[in-house]
Amino acid sequence: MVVETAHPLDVYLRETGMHHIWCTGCGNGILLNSFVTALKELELNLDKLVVVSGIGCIGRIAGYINTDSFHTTHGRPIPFAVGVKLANPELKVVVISGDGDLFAIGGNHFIHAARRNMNIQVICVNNFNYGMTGGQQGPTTPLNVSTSTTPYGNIEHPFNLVHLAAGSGAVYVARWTTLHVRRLTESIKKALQKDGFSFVEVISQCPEIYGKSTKIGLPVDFMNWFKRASEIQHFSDPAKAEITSDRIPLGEFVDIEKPTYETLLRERITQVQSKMQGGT
Amino acid sequence: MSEDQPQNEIKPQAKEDEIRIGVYICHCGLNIAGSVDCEDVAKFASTLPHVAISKDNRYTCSDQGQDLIKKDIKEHKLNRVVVASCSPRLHEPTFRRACEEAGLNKYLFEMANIREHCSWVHLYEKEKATEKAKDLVRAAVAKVVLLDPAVESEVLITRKALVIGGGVAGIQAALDLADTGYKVYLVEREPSIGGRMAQIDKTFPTMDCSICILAPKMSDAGRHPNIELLTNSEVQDVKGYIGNFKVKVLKKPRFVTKDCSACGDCSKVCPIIVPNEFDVGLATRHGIYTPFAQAVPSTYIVDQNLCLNKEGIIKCDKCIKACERKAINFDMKPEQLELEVGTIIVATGADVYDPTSLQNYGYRKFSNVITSLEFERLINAGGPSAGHLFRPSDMMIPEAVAFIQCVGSRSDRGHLYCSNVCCMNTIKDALLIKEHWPDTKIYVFYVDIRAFGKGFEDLYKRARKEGIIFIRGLPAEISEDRKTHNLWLMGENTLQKELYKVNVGMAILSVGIEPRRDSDIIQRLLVLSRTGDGFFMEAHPKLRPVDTPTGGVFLAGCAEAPKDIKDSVTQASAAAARAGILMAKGKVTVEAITPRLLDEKCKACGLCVKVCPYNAVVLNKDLKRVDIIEAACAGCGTCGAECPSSALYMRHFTDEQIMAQVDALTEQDADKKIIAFCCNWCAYAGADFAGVSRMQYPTNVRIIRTMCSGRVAPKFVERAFERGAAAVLVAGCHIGDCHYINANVQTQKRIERLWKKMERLGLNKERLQLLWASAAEGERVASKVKEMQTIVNGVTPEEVEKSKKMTGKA
Amino acid sequence: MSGMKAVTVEKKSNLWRKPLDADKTRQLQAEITIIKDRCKGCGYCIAYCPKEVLEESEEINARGVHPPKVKDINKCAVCGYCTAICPDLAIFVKEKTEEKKEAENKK
Amino acid sequence: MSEKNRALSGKHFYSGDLACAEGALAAGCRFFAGYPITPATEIAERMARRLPQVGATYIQMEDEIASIAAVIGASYAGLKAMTATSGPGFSLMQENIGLAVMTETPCVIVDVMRGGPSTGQPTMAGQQDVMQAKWGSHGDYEIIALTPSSVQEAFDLTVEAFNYAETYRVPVMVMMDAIVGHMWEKVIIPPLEQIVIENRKKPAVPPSEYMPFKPDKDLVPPMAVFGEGYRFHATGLTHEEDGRPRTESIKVQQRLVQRLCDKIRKNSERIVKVKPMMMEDADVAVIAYGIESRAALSAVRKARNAGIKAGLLKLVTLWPFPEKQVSEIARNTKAIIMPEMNYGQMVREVERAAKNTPVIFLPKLGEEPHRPEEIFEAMKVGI
Repeated sequence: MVVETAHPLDVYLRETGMHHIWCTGCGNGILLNSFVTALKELELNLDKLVVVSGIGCIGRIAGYINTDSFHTTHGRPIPFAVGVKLANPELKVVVISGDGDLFAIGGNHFIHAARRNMNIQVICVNNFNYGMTGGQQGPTTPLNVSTSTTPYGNIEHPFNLVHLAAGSGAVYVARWTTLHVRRLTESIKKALQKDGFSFVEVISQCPEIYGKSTKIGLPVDFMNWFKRASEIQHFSDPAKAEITSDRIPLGEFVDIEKPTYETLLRERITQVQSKMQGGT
Repeated sequence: MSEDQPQNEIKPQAKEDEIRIGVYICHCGLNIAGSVDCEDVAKFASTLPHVAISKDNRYTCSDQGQDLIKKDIKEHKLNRVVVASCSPRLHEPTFRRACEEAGLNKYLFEMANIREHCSWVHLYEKEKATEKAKDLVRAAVAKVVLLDPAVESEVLITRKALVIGGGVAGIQAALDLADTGYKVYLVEREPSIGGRMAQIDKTFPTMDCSICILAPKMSDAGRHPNIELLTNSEVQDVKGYIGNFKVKVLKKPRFVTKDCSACGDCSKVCPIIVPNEFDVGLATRHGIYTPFAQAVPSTYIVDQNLCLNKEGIIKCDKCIKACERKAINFDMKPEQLELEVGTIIVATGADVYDPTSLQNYGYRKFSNVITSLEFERLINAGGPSAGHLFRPSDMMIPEAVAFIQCVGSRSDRGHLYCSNVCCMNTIKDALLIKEHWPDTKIYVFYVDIRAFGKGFEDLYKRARKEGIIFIRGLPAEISEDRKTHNLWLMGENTLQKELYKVNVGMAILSVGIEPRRDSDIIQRLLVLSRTGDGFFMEAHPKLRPVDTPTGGVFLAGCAEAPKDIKDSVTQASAAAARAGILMAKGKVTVEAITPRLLDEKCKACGLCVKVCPYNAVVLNKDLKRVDIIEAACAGCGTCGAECPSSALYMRHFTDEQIMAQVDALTEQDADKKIIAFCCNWCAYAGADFAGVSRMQYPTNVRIIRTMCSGRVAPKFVERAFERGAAAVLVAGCHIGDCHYINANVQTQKRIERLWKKMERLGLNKERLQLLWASAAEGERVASKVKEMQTIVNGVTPEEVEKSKKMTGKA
Repeated sequence: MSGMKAVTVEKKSNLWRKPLDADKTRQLQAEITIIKDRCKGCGYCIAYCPKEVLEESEEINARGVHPPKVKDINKCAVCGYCTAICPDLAIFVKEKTEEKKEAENKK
Repeated sequence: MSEKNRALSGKHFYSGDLACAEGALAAGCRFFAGYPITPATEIAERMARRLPQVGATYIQMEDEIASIAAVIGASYAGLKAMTATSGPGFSLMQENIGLAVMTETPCVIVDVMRGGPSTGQPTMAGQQDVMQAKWGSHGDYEIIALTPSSVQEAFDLTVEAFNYAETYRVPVMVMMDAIVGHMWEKVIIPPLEQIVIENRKKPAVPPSEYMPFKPDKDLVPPMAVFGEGYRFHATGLTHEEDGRPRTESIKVQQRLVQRLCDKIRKNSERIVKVKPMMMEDADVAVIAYGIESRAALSAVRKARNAGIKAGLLKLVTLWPFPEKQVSEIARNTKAIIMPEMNYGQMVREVERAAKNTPVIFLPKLGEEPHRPEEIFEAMKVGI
């Protein structure tokens, strides 16, 4: 058996991660690359990091990264992560999942975790459709796009995720495409260092499924679309950040400070306990 | 702008019931009285309509003379005054003041120039001169009747200045203004201020280190609370007028924020390596860099064209990672700044002549042929060779070097003018070599050595004493020894009258200075004019050397002409002073010779808008008329001349007034006369100069003064012919020298149209002459009149009759 | 300085001379590693290399695609974008260590 | 201080819900995630007040799905965690209960049973979720379900539930009918040191050798906790002992599912709890659980007074089902009476175990439990 050359980032991956299941040119791989690069550059203590994922192609990522990790049921990575974080505030808890998992079946959990300003990081890989089940319409599928479940064209208005996140109370919101991988890595680093609910949307390509149904074409054509349509404008109005075929607004949209659920909870607990001490 | 119109002004003048004119004929000692019978003229004047009193006295400009006028105004209730004496260019202000002191509006005064234009040029024809004097007085009286009182309007000046160009001139101008207390925007296209002077090693004649004396000034400019430094920025648009300019500046992103500590760590890791412009390509720099050690601002900059990070995609993040202060930001976007300033100083500097085209010198062909600018970097201790005079081919210090003067200057191969600094620069450079490597053999090949400035000659003498060999006669050709890469210079020593063939290790081409290749942009934005050489033109070569024809805009440094550091700095301070005066006043008064719109007549055809050199007339579509921006208007009157429906009332030079002058001058034996329209700045002044120089010419010419030849409407010329004038002369500044930028171009067009018309009507078009004469060209005026005399003689009564019906028949 | 090749200085229109320090400037020597059998052949590294260092190779890897190969290593600026954009962590670029350079120069 | 507060040792007058909450605290529960629902709300309310006092976390989630998910998360982060709900919420939890089973997550789910189906009778009692407790989620699995019949049991069995969960790495349900939940009685909370507490097995090997789903002889794998450096992966997918997903392997699926079931079945001896009363010489037996067992007991006494040899088998664990105990009783009695507050659920298990012994089923829907007379009448028939 030939020993494969090691990639400098291999140490951050489980063996499965080095040979992931994702298709040729899938943006998930770039996000994986970007995420572990961020871990490397931040020199985070991997023993204190938990990666939680949901269902879908990207759901596999938890299994690929060499940290404590949990692959939950469809739509539930966020409440699971909330449990982990509240149980052990020392841990950094990152949710990495897809647009369908986080915003269709899991939408309710997302907005409430953001509202509570749970101190977790959520990374959403948005590929505009359900890839693993064969390219069905999802909460981010653009109008009129035909998918296997919208054969006559999508008649649903898609979510503008950064707007949703900002509106729900996230303290850090950023959006990048996989082409902007270096900026993505920087945003992930920022999110990881941020206290409170941070959200990073990764506009990602699904060449095998979405690429074919939309006739965008080869992986590189996807990248060219990102390049053509991208508009970097930091702290612009998230409400105006809808994605269209010729405009993908990118950048940081929100970066604010706000006490986290965890902090307030600990405050209450100490108050309660000191009161009791006084009382007893 | 109609709101500027003073309310107390009646327009057009509602005539008082009784006009009472006082006429004063001055003897000017014998200057006038010598060849004009002044009493006779005075007597004649008294017969003219509305003349209340008419007097002659020895010196009307004397205090007694002025007191007399004031006394008369009060006692005789004069409401108009005419003085017949010297040129209005000399004493009009004097007499206007006198009138004002007596409570008469100064615009109700008129002069008849019976000295420069009469007595002095007709010394030996007293009778005819007297007749001419009478005519001129009659014309003056005719005009004065129609004059309107006027109040000069005022324009407020924004107390902020824009300096374009951050070379030593720009820096100096900015510092002077800032120290005076004015806010200054200093706009520089390059990443750092400093300009050419920062590149130079030593300065002549004092031989002190250029950057050492410049750097403190640069940082002063950088630190000055009143100076806003806008580097890496370009002026994109200028709107407005004196005191009220609105300037758009594009501030291009540096991609490095103010947090930069200029540590240079980013540069070290940058994979992009290119030749450094500052070192004229003799050294390298990185894609993220600072142009030179003393740069201001010291903040580094990313070379947008070469950096790997384009279209917002960060591909290379080496510098970002290397920067501890997180000062690198690829999200910076270009900024459009809108500045409001009252004055502008143009200090855009100059380019250096590129000798590549002079193939006989082999620049770019032979590596050891370098330019004087390359030499400056080589000899500079901070330069790529750390001050060692390495020759490019082998990095050896040459035993013999040659300087070749006037490369690109004083020659049809390049520029005709002298670049002013090269001689001294070469002498300085030669001495520098001697200083470090005394045994070096140094030749200087020259045409003339021009060591005119303070301390220059001494330096030149020193150079000769040091054994530098000066040979008159530029080499015809330079050839290279393939093996040694030494150079052979061949040419003729024009003093010894013998051929020379000199062998040197390195040849330095003393290249000239040329106008910025993109001067036209600034020229267009600020409506400036340029000389034939292409440098910006001053308002007056002697008396307003740093002003431009555009009010509120001034010149400094090599933008105006090649000059050395000292002159640049001097001129910069002068420009700053001129701008400072305006801003200190806080307002300017505009001579009441600007047009007023007769709305009812205006058809909003827009012809005037097209011809106005100052964009001071703008079409107002809503109100179906044009608006006149008084402050931008210089009063040339070409708009009035263009207006087909006489809707523009050119104050103090109205159609009626000029017509009245024409009529008056053609009242008697018109068929013998030449009616001349002369522009105030060149032709009229030229005629004055002819007078001062006592040039004699025929007496039958009658000169009418307009501010610009562009004011001369075809109908004035036609009126003259209708009145039976034998010939008409229209005279103005040379094309390109127009005091009103290019108004005289319109003159030319109008005259050509008239010529065509005359041809159509079968008139001898020679009877209408067009003359370009500068203030210094009295001779041209005189000889023109002589030349026209023969034409006048040739004009037959029939022709005169024919031309009397000139109008209408078109 | 043996074996030190002149750094590639990009031309600037009016500046024609070879800078005097061109040979002394610290030069980057890149070392690109391609883990062929990880490559799924998306072509990002080839298409988006700012210096066009890579091209598709002839050979077919375990996954049945043509992995990239180095076209001109001297062009490489070691910006590492190929490393960052690769979805399969199949390529990475490093700056050659001084030791490695020495070793090569000895040969 | 928080430790001292954990068990409010002494005599109290509590409702079942309160006792349940106190039991959880005494057992070392440090995390509660829930969502208000009648008749379980009082548990949440008690936890919201009590957990902060012991320095632990109460959070009200956006729904029951989130609640159970958070509980699983908290458990993986090392805390004893629980949620409490009623039928509708219990239904919502089923998918993640499956996840808890698959990922072998120690956790406690209290279902205070009301009348269903659907929204049904929020304020009325029922025993209609007892089958759902076992079969509610998809796939083959085993869980543990306990059912209290008194406020004291509400306390004791909740403690027990945590101990089972920790011991067997399995979700444990406390199936408490609304009557017990809302009923107020005396409860004695023993001194903390007298309360038996079980904790999950920690791995004995270093992280490099740790296999998160490799069982010991008792078929239960030691459990590492997030943040301890074991860096392991857990997934709802069929997985290897090292946690790696293996969705295509028959062998792995068989081995995994069998073990998940067997770790309960093979340990049922130790898990199952029943309370026989007056069974020694009984001809007729009443089998009941929860509040029904109390009606049954008075019925049995009534029968004895009437000379009928009756006895009661009270079920404490519903799941695993006390098969052995029931069939033994069946062998020694003529008839078995089975009252339930549903339309026939646990009775099916009883019948299965009773083999040929007749089982008289007494269903009850929509109101209070059986009156002793009703059961007494049935016994007469049974003889």
